[in-house]
Amino acid sequence: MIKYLHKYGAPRRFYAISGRVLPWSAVITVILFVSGLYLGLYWAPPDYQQGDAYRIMFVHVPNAWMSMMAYMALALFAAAGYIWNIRLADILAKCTAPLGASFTLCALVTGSIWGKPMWGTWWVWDARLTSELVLFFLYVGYMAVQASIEDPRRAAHASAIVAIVGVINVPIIHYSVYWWHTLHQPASITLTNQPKIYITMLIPLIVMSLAFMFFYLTMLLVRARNEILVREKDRQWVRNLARKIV
Amino acid sequence: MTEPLFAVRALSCARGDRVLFGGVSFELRAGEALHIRGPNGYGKTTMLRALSGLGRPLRGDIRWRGERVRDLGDEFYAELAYLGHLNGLREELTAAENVWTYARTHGGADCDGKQVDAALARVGLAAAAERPARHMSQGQKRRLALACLLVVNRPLWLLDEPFTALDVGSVETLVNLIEEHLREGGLALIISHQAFDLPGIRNFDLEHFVRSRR
Amino acid sequence: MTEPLFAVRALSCARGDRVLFGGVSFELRAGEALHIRGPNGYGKTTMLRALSGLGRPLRGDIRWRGERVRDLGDEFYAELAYLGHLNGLREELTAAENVWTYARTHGGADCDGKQVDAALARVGLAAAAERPARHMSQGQKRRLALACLLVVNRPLWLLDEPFTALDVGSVETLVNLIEEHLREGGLALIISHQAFDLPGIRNFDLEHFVRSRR
Amino acid sequence: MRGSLLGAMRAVFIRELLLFWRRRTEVANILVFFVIVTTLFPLAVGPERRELAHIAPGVLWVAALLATTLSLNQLFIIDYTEGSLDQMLLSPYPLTALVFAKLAAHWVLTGLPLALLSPLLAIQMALPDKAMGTLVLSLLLGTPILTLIGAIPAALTLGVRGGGVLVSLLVLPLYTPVLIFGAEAVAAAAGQEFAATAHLSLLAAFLVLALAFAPLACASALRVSLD
Amino acid sequence: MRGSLLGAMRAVFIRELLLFWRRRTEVANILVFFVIVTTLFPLAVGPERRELAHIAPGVLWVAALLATTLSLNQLFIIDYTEGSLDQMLLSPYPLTALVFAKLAAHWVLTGLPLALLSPLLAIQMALPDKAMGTLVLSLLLGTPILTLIGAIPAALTLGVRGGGVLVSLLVLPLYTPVLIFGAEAVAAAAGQEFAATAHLSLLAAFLVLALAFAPLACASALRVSLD
Ligand code: HEM
Ligand SMILES: Nc1ncnc2c1ncn2[C@@H]1O[C@H](COP(=O)(O)OP(=O)(O)OP(=O)(O)O)[C@@H](O)[C@H]1O
Ligand SMILES: Nc1ncnc2c1ncn2[C@@H]1O[C@H](COP(=O)(O)OP(=O)(O)OP(=O)(O)O)[C@@H](O)[C@H]1O
Ligand SMILES: [Mg+2]
Ligand SMILES: [Mg+2]
Repeated sequence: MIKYLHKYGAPRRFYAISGRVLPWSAVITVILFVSGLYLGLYWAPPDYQQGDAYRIMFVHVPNAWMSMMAYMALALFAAAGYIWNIRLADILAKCTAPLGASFTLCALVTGSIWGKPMWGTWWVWDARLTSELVLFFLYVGYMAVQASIEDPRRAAHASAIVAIVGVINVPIIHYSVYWWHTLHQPASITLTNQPKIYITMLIPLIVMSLAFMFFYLTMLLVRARNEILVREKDRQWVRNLARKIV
Repeated sequence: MTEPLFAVRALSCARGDRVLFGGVSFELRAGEALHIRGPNGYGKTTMLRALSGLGRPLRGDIRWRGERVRDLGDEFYAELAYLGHLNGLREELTAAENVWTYARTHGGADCDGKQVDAALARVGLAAAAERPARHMSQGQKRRLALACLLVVNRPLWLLDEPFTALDVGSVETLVNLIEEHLREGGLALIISHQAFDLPGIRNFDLEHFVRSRR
Repeated sequence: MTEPLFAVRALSCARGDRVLFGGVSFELRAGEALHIRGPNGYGKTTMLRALSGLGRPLRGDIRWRGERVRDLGDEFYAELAYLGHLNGLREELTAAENVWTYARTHGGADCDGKQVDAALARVGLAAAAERPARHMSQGQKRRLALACLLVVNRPLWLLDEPFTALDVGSVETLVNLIEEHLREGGLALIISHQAFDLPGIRNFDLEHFVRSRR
Repeated sequence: MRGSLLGAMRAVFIRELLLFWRRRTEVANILVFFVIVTTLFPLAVGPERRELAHIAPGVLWVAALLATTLSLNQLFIIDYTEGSLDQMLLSPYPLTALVFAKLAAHWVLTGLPLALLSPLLAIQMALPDKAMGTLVLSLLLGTPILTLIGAIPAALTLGVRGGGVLVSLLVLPLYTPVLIFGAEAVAAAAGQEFAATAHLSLLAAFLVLALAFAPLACASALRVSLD
Repeated sequence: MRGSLLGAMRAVFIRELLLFWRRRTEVANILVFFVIVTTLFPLAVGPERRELAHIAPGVLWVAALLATTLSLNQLFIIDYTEGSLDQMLLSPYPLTALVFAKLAAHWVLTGLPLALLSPLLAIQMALPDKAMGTLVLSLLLGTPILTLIGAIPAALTLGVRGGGVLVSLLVLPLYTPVLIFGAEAVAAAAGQEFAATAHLSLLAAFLVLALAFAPLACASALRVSLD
């Protein structure tokens, strides 16, 4: 199994395979985005309470979900890279971090934008919002470690430890923030009395979520391919490639 | 002829993304020493750190008593003493305290005050036992670091420019110490730009193995 | 006979509450050099720091062109270049940047890229101009520190163990550099345990002036 | 090798105590930092007693947390730049055990006095007397967690310039749960809305977890940093 | 000597900018530290908006102060341990001028971005919009004072191990007036009890004072430390 991983984990092989996958995933991403946006912005009816403002949900919720999924992916890649010394896993982890951080930032920003009309303020110290913010800090910490160590192997190992420690902590943080909120007197505004989701809203939501998932995949491949070329710039196969293009 | 105790085969090391040297092989038997030479920046320090286990070689096979040192792990550390560019002292501790903590954390549990004093006396610091390291001159600090080697009884010595900052008398003392160590069946790898006079030492010129020189 | 440029009379220095040496006197004329020798811990570094103005002597009179250096202040600094145990580099800056900032902050306003490159080439670091200092070996860093001396044109060189970590070729280069400096009317004070071959250099053994030896 | 693991751990512990004793002003400094931060708050926020009492648990805990974070920067850095850490890695004993001894000494010299000092500051902040016991207990349980978790980033950022701030950056999100439960426990004891025991036992559970995993992670981090 | 003083100051300034650019993550880290400290407070104190808004000026100012203090620890220490400070002292130009250039660069890279970032955090802490301008202005006036004053103890404690905490210890009392006037200015603007201008002009007066004396004191401190 590990041998298998090493074989297909060779950056050069990955570069070839991903080159074939990439156009497909890019096309699927575009199709999903177009149809998701159509369904969300035109097909779904306005909300009886919020009017059209609720439509930001179709961006906000997928981003919030992706922010957490990307962290799981980050930790898995990092652990694989650290334990089995797979270079490709290191690269995937490194490339996942900025994507995950962007999802998190988007969830925070869209949430805030939504929050202003809904709650009359940009920010409340709600459990969910707080843990999302802490998640953002974890991403930033991971990226800061990556950026401040130049030797790629050391950077990968060091940041992997950050990611693994973080993944143990994420559920702890999540529940502690939740408890913090509930054990205290309830805050004046909460997310719990959200409107029931109708099927007409659910379908665009699912399509948009799939769209963001494929967007993640596409961007991951693009970034990883780029990173591979940079790291292997002195290798013969990259030189050949460069010569072919020029 | 006895079995080689320390055997290195086809070792190559890298720094960043640049391969420094490759194909380094040698064997050391009990009582043998190697003087590692080569111009600045060719990778002597990198090699010694890789051999000690502090660094990680790019490729190659390092064996102690026939077993891979990566597999031996802590057991290998119990056989070697390393002196780097840095002295590894704590400035706030006195000379005696520095030597004592080194001994205890490196398995010299029977090390008592008398042994510490003896080691300090060997390097000419007998009078400075109670002086904090921060009040010592460069050469005195270097000697103190050498005293640490004497309290743990290790067959393999890895020394990175041990003569730095030593005065003429101390250089001689150190050469004598190494000679004695070899006579008792020890091994030594010594990086030094300065020539020194140790009968029977082999020279190893890293220059011949260099892959990229910058 | 010309007037002495640098004159030291009855200098004594202390560390903590201990007087290290006393009664040191010497004079240097243009083109002369002094090799300061002495066992570890006798106060060579302390003396050099006192002469440069970094340290403060206990007693004694230090004059440059006949005037007390304490009175000269910054003007004296404009005449000397000092190389200590430490290299005085910033690890994040490249070799060229290190030399350039040194030149600019020390009055070499006309120092441009060409001069920096020339200095680096003199010490054998031409190829490493764009490499950050943190990626250099010990010897390369030492050479970089020497390159800084070359971009400011100073008559008085104070060098504390300049040969540390230098390989055989670089030691020779440095000796040649000092020789050239002297030929051009410069002065040099050199602390070194290692012997080196510089015609006409005077030896100065600090041992004779020691007050307390520990 | 004739030594014993316990002997080596004891030696590390004694070494750290000695070092701290030589730099005893520094230990005092961490306490003084704690005192000053808690003192700044009344200055910055204004002196109304009721309000102060309300924010007291939070401020005391944040101050304790920042003081620990600050002291963590120094944990390995001198050993690293002077090469003692190289030697520690080359010890024949498991690095995890030696790291554990080092952290234990660190806590005894920072977290422990901090916890013992806290009631004095709490009085300043008008915290009700009945919450004092909980305050000390929560800090006794919480500060070792802070030390244990904080040591990991401190080890990771060794070769890195500007590591000090990076440590804070990495550490503070990880401290969130400890901070929440610590401060909540004190607030609960002060207000008696809920019993503080639930929070305290959660802190204890965290402590066990941190004791089990943090020294290991820290040792791995050290090996990575020195590679 | 054919160089010029301004040229030398420019070189020091450029050198610092270069160093910071090489360690740009560190600059970012100081900002993130600022962000995180302000985030810790709501976690520790609780989420009620009214209460948060009340303590917001104090918390923001304390966080800015701590972030500056942390970054000051690094100001001279690397130059010191690597010997560049020796060389700076041996420069033929007045040390005061070179120190001033160094401090200017430091402020441009820490205090300035910190002041500009502060409104974002103020929103989080529910500070009224009308106080935002005063917040930024007070930080623009206040952070250079923090840098200038903080540099003195940073220089004084160079030889002393564990200087980090000692710096904070020496600096915080000096910071007290700055903190009080800064936080009060923002609170005044938020509540419109008093005009903020009085406080702001006091801050400006402090700044002028600090500009006049701090670089000189700092240069003397450096000479003492290296003797
Ligand atoms: C800065 C502000 C906000 C942040 C950081 C934020 C964060 C999040 C996160 C992390 C999730 C995923 C939760 C999970 O699946 O466990 C989520 C879901 C969601 N958010 Fe937000 N949110 C914000 C503001 C808002 C606002 C203002 C609304 C609308 C009133 C809103 C409505 C929702 C809905 C409907 C979901 C999906 C519910 C679910 O999956 O259970 N959010 N948000
Ligand atoms: N941290 C580092 N990152 C990247 N490259 C480095 C690093 N340290 C050293 N190097 C490079 O690795 C090479 C070997 O360095 P090393 O210190 O092993 O040389 P050395 O043979 O010991 O030289 P010296 O005689 O000067 O001590 C050098 O060319 C140097 O440029
Ligand atoms: N910071 C200090 N405080 C007190 N005493 C010191 C300090 N530094 C050095 N000393 C003492 O001053 C004496 C002289 O030290 P110095 O560094 O000048 O010696 P040196 O002749 O340069 O020796 P070396 O050849 O080892 O470099 C030493 O005996 C040392 O113990
Ligand atoms: Mg070397
Ligand atoms: Mg000396």
